[in-house]
Amino acid sequence: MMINDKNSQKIVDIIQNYARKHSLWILAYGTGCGAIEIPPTMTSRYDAERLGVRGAATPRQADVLLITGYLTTKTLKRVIRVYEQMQDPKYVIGFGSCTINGGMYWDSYNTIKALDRYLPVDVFINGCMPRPEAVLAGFAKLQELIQAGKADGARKYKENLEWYRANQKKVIPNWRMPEYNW
Amino acid sequence: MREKATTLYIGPQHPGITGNMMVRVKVEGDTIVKATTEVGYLHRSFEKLIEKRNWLQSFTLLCRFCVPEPDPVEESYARAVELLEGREVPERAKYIRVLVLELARIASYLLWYGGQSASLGLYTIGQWSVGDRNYILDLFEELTGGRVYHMYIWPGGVRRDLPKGFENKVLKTMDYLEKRLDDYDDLMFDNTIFRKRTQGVGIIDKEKAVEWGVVGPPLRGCGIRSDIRIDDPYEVYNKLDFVVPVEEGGDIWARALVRRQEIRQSIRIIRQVLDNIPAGKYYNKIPNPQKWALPKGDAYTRTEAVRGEVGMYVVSDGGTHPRRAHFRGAAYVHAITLLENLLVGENISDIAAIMNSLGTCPPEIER
Amino acid sequence: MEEIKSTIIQRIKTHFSDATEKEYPYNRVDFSVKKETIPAILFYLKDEMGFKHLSHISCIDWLEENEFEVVFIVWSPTDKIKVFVHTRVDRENPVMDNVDMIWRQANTYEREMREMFGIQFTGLEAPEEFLLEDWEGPPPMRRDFDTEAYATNTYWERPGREDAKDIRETIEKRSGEILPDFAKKYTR
Amino acid sequence: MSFDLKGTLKPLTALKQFGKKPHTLVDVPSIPLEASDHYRGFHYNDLDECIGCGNCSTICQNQAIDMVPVDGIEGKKGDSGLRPRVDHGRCCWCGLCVEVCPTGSLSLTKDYLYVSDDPDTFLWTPGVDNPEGKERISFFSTEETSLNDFGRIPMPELEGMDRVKSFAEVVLGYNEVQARAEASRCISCGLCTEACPEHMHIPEYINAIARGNDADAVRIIYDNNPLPEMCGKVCTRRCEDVCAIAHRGDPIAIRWLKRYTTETVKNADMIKEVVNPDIQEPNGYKVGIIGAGPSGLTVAYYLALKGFDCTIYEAHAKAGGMTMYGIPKYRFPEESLDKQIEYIQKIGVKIHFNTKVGKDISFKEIYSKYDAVFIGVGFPKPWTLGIEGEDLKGSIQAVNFLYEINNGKTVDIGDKVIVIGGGNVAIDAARVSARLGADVTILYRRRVQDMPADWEEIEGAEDEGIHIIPQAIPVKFYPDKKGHVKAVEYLKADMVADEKGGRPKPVPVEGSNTIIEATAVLGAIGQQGDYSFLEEEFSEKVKIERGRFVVNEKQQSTLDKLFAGGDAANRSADVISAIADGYMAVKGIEDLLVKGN
Amino acid sequence: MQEILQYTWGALVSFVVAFTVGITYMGLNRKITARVQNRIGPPWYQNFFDVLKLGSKETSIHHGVMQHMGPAFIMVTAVMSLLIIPILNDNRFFPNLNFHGDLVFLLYIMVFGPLGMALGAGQTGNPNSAIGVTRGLSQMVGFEIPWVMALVALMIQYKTTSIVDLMNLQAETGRWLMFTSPFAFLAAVLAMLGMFRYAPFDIVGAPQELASGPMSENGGKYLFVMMSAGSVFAFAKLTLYVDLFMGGANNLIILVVKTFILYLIPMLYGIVSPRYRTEQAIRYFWGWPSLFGLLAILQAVFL
Repeated sequence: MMINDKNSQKIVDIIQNYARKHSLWILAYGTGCGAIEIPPTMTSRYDAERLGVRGAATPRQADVLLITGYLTTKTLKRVIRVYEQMQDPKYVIGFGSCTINGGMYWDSYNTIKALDRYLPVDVFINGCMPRPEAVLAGFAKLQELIQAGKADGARKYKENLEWYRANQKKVIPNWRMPEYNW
Repeated sequence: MREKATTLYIGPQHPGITGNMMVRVKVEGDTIVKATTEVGYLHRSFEKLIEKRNWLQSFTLLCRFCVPEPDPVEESYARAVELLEGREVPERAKYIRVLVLELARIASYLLWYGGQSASLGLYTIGQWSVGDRNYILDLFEELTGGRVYHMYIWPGGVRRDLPKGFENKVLKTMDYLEKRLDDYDDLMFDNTIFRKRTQGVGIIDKEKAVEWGVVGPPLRGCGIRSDIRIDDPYEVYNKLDFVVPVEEGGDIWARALVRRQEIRQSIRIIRQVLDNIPAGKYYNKIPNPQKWALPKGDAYTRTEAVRGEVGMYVVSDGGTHPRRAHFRGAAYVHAITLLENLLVGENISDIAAIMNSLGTCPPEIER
Repeated sequence: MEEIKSTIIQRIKTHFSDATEKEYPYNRVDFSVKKETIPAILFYLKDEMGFKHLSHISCIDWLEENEFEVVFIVWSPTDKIKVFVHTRVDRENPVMDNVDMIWRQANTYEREMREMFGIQFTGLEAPEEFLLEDWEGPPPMRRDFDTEAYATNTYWERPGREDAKDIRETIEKRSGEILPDFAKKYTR
Repeated sequence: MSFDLKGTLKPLTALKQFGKKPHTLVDVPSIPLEASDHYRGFHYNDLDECIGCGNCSTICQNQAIDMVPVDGIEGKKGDSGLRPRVDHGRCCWCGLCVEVCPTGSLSLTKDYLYVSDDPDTFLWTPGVDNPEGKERISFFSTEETSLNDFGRIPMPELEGMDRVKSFAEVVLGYNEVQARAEASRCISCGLCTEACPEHMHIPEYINAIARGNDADAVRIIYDNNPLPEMCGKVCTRRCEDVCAIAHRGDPIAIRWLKRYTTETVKNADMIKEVVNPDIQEPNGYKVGIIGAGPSGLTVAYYLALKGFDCTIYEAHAKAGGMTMYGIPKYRFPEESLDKQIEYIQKIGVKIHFNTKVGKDISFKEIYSKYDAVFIGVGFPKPWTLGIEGEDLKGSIQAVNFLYEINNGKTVDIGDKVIVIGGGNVAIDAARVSARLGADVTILYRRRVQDMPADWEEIEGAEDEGIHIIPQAIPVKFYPDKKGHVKAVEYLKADMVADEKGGRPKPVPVEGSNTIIEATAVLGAIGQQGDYSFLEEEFSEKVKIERGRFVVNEKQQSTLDKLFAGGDAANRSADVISAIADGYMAVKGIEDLLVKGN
Repeated sequence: MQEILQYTWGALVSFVVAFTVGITYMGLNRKITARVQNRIGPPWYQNFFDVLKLGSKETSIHHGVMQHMGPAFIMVTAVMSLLIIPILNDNRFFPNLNFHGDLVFLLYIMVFGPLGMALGAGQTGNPNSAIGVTRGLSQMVGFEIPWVMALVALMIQYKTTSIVDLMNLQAETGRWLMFTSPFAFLAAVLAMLGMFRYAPFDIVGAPQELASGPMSENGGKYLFVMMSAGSVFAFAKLTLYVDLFMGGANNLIILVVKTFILYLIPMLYGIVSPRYRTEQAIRYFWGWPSLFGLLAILQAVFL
């Protein structure tokens, strides 16, 4: 078909990215305390739906995984499972200090410190909590990256699966999970 | 004929769950025969971390105990520390604390409005009430500098005085809210479907309620007038005039009605506080936090939060760091032993509604 | 209130010879008992004296004394009084009686104490794991468990903070101050 | 089959909201919402005001703040040269760092928006990365809200008019509660240690006091200061000048805390018991020390601990040097000095009293007898004014005056005393005179705030009814018939700013001559060294400049075996510098003898 | 030959129209809902982005053949219904496959989709899907009763089983069936609430209860197909209602206006309603709507 043509591919990419950019379905998974600023973001005052952001009930339908703050190892295990269930292209947004360098739980025995070690993160949002404005700015940044074709965390994950897996297994003591089935 | 039982996992990733926890239910048809709560997804071990923080540094952790309504935790800890040390709190600070607590109560109830109605599929209320909650958070932002995490109530008083013109802003917001509450009523409490979904669902036995550890609005929904603000008064609640609403029935509907009235009582309390707030000091300064040691002893303080009794057991070994700060939230009882009991015999459609009506808050359980 | 408090003390002391009390100026009465007495005294408080509401169960690790202290806090909705019941459990062999037949919700507290402190409750029926999953270390709330060391060893930390300097070190380097070893344990 | 008409229709009224204005903030996120006036957003640090004390870093429970060097900021005394850098992967914007910032340089701004795909870009140095933040400050600490304790616990003292009745010690000392409270004010930054010539472990011993661990405090202090009680009473405490708390409040009373600590050990035996020094086996080296002043005692004490055989030659009957004979007893009672000397002697230091080098024993003999020699003879000779009438009767050198008084003798000064000078000696002489019942006036060339004496001393003097006439330059003493001083004439002076940027100079005003009566005049404009005991063969080899021995950083003079310290070698002219010299000389002597370099 | 070409062309055009209008309606739904909820909401064309994005997603879920069949079934149902339902009064542009008895056929084919869905969802092994399907079928049993009653009433009253006949009848008399057979219309409209699965009848996918039910394992292209089919089907259903009760439409603009007015009913009711429980929903349909259906039949038989 004509998609084999390089230029056509480019055009298709632009159209696809444009659609993807304007339709970000976030998975309804409040992994941490950051989840408290998600309702305000999604409701009337800030109304993220303007940007095409909308909740999705299951990982299969979702495009964006919001890691709202710290992750305990127990949740991390579920998050990895959830992330692997999501369909490409998929994006991860790291929310607040905890995902960057441990935040205020830096010395807790049950929380990870740097999220990008275990999952590919496309956008980090600063704050503890990030305000809804910051969350929206995070979405805007993600949209920018998608349009530019730079939000390729999912590809990175596939390519470096071994490395990610090794890191994940290091903090999750008992790895009883099915292999990645994309 | 016994149907084959299926196991359903409600959570941790599930739109119907409040926060990050899991309820494993065994269902026969649509009826739940066994429910098990599984928690630990949010366990950060605050209490371990607090042992490494000094008395003041602990405060930053405390507000994360329960995110929707952090202030009662701060308040009970501050009060426990004051009890241990014998530190006086200025009268003005006590009034400001009540103001903050009641504002937090309203904010939390507004979130509950959204949660309870969304759990039944009525999203419009949530869009309104969570949106309106921002006006309260704006007040908090102005007062404390933070939208969600206030870290405002400190031992010895509050951190900053009321900003100029703050009283008027509060009153204006309260006027606005009162008008909005009527809109909520039209859509939610007058709604026949809402009523059908909530009446007779999730009934708590009045006889057993106290023994089971039911507290707060769920207990008052059983027809028992119990409120720590009255029973074990703290700050200046004994100087304020308000009513503790009680409803009979013990079902979701009764609990919703209790909350509906309480939010109005809170507005009433706030108006009284603003009328009666004395001038003067707002803060009895604590010593240099790095070297601030408390005398040996223990203290237990309780605060009435929207979910019910919030308790803080603080033990000092005479050092600069707490020996132990053990937090007790209402959800610790509500979401585990009570929920497991309540869910048996209910329809799976009602899990989310029942959880919301109990005010389940997983971070409070796991800490 | 003083009257009620003294009645409570009177009644408890006549029934439980090993109870020692401590009074507070506000609505609080403390009793310390042997751990064997715990179920009996709690039953008595709940059924005979109206302390229907179990407010809290807490545990403190007194590492120096090699003991755990378990505290039960009960509340009487009629008398508006809190009663604390303290007991001590040996840290080497922490075994206690289960009390979840008195209050069902005690089950949750006991599960947590079992997991976090390693206290065994005889006859406690509940899954082993409560908050933790696949935890292999010592019970984490024990004071001899160092959470910071564990976190540093287990979880990767973002680099870029190696040049972090304690200001004291900089000043010492510049001033030539040499801190004696014994003073280092008194660092700020 | 009932039908709830109201319940079906009432909810439909919600649809009226369709026509209302939406609550949505349309501009967000392209134009972020302005945060409130007290918002706790990103940090801003005023780099010039910041002193790099690191208190923000200490209070941060998240370890989010590092202290890092910043381009263009050099460290100096009272400024570590480091500035906070915030890890936004840790920070929770609680604002504790702002509340404890002693200078108030750190604040939080209204900015809160930062989004990036690179997690390594979340390290921010406030003030460097956001210089524009100054206009956006929203959360800051005032003296009212700050968590630092700015008020010093007042030191109990005798009442001004009670003091002059006797030579009782004016300062009463902290009791335990006061000391703990005062020690608790310390933020343990350690900036003081650099300012202290001896680099004492100030934060550590203050912390020990705050924790109620006085014995440890004594031990920490004795680690590098063998005369803490002396320092605790008369130290010039440069540490307090740079105290971080002093930027917005009273500095920590470091000197009084040291004094409190040393007072907890009542006598020499107790000191030995508490300090429990680790005395090493004798190593066979012998060291001779000239002068039992602070520097000499320090050298002797630490060398003795290291196993050296130390002998001190002291010209007077008691040890202590200027601290014994120059400082009046109401400031530094003899007992507390004796206690310390006794302890040093217990360690094994031998002191030959009343042995003046050059008279009773020659320097040459000492030099040949010992493996190393330390000179700590101080400045015994006063400077003279060089004006007419100075050699009159009743015109006394303040140093000599104090010596006599401290020796228990009496000096006839009459009832109207004029003291010339503005240093500690002048104030001491004035206050001693007041205690002898005289009406005292101090003449000083410059302004009161220029006086080199401690402000506490000046205040104390004023409390005791001593007049200070600043900007007064004496020009002539008038005699009475018996050749005794009768009056002093002085000129008023104007302060003229120094063009080179130095401190302003007093310039006499012509014709402003004033004459005041006096029964005695005490000159206290400084002292100088007296090295007449050095034989020619040594004085040729040893380099002495401006009356002081030239020494290297280990106090070694131009002669290998000869070390010098105290006033005879440094310009600071205070006890703590002398002790510091002694401490360094110990290292020098040890290096020379044991390590061989 | 010419006829076949024309039919194919017509089918294609009607699909495109149905798809566009259906998607736009859903976008408008979101917009209007947002405005009632005091917010601005997404632009009306938001759902085009969503569909396009879903179509562009890589799909790598394999739960078996039946999962592929599920969405296909729905799509086929939607297209079939669309082809049978006359879009405009005179079938000049949209020659449809209508025939005598198509009303009865429609009744069957509209059930066909959810059945296929059931098969597909069963294959995924997700218990939520299974429960969702059960619920869907139960609810269908609920609303099919008044719906069938309404149609039967029409058939009896006008003695025809052809949609075109009914449309022609209305065109001739100039009187819409919603006025001549009000009970049938009421029953049908109330059944339509269930058909559209908006609140209070969104029990199939109820996120808070079942995490989207049958759709929970379907993302990407599956959802793309389902969403497109849903919008086509929605348009088809609305057109059917317009054809049956509101006299059809002479041109597209009138059709769009009429269908949109009809669409407002489930939409607005959805905004202000919580969700029924399954048995409550069935009880609801077997209550008033069935009574209206019965009345409609009585009217048809006796008047």
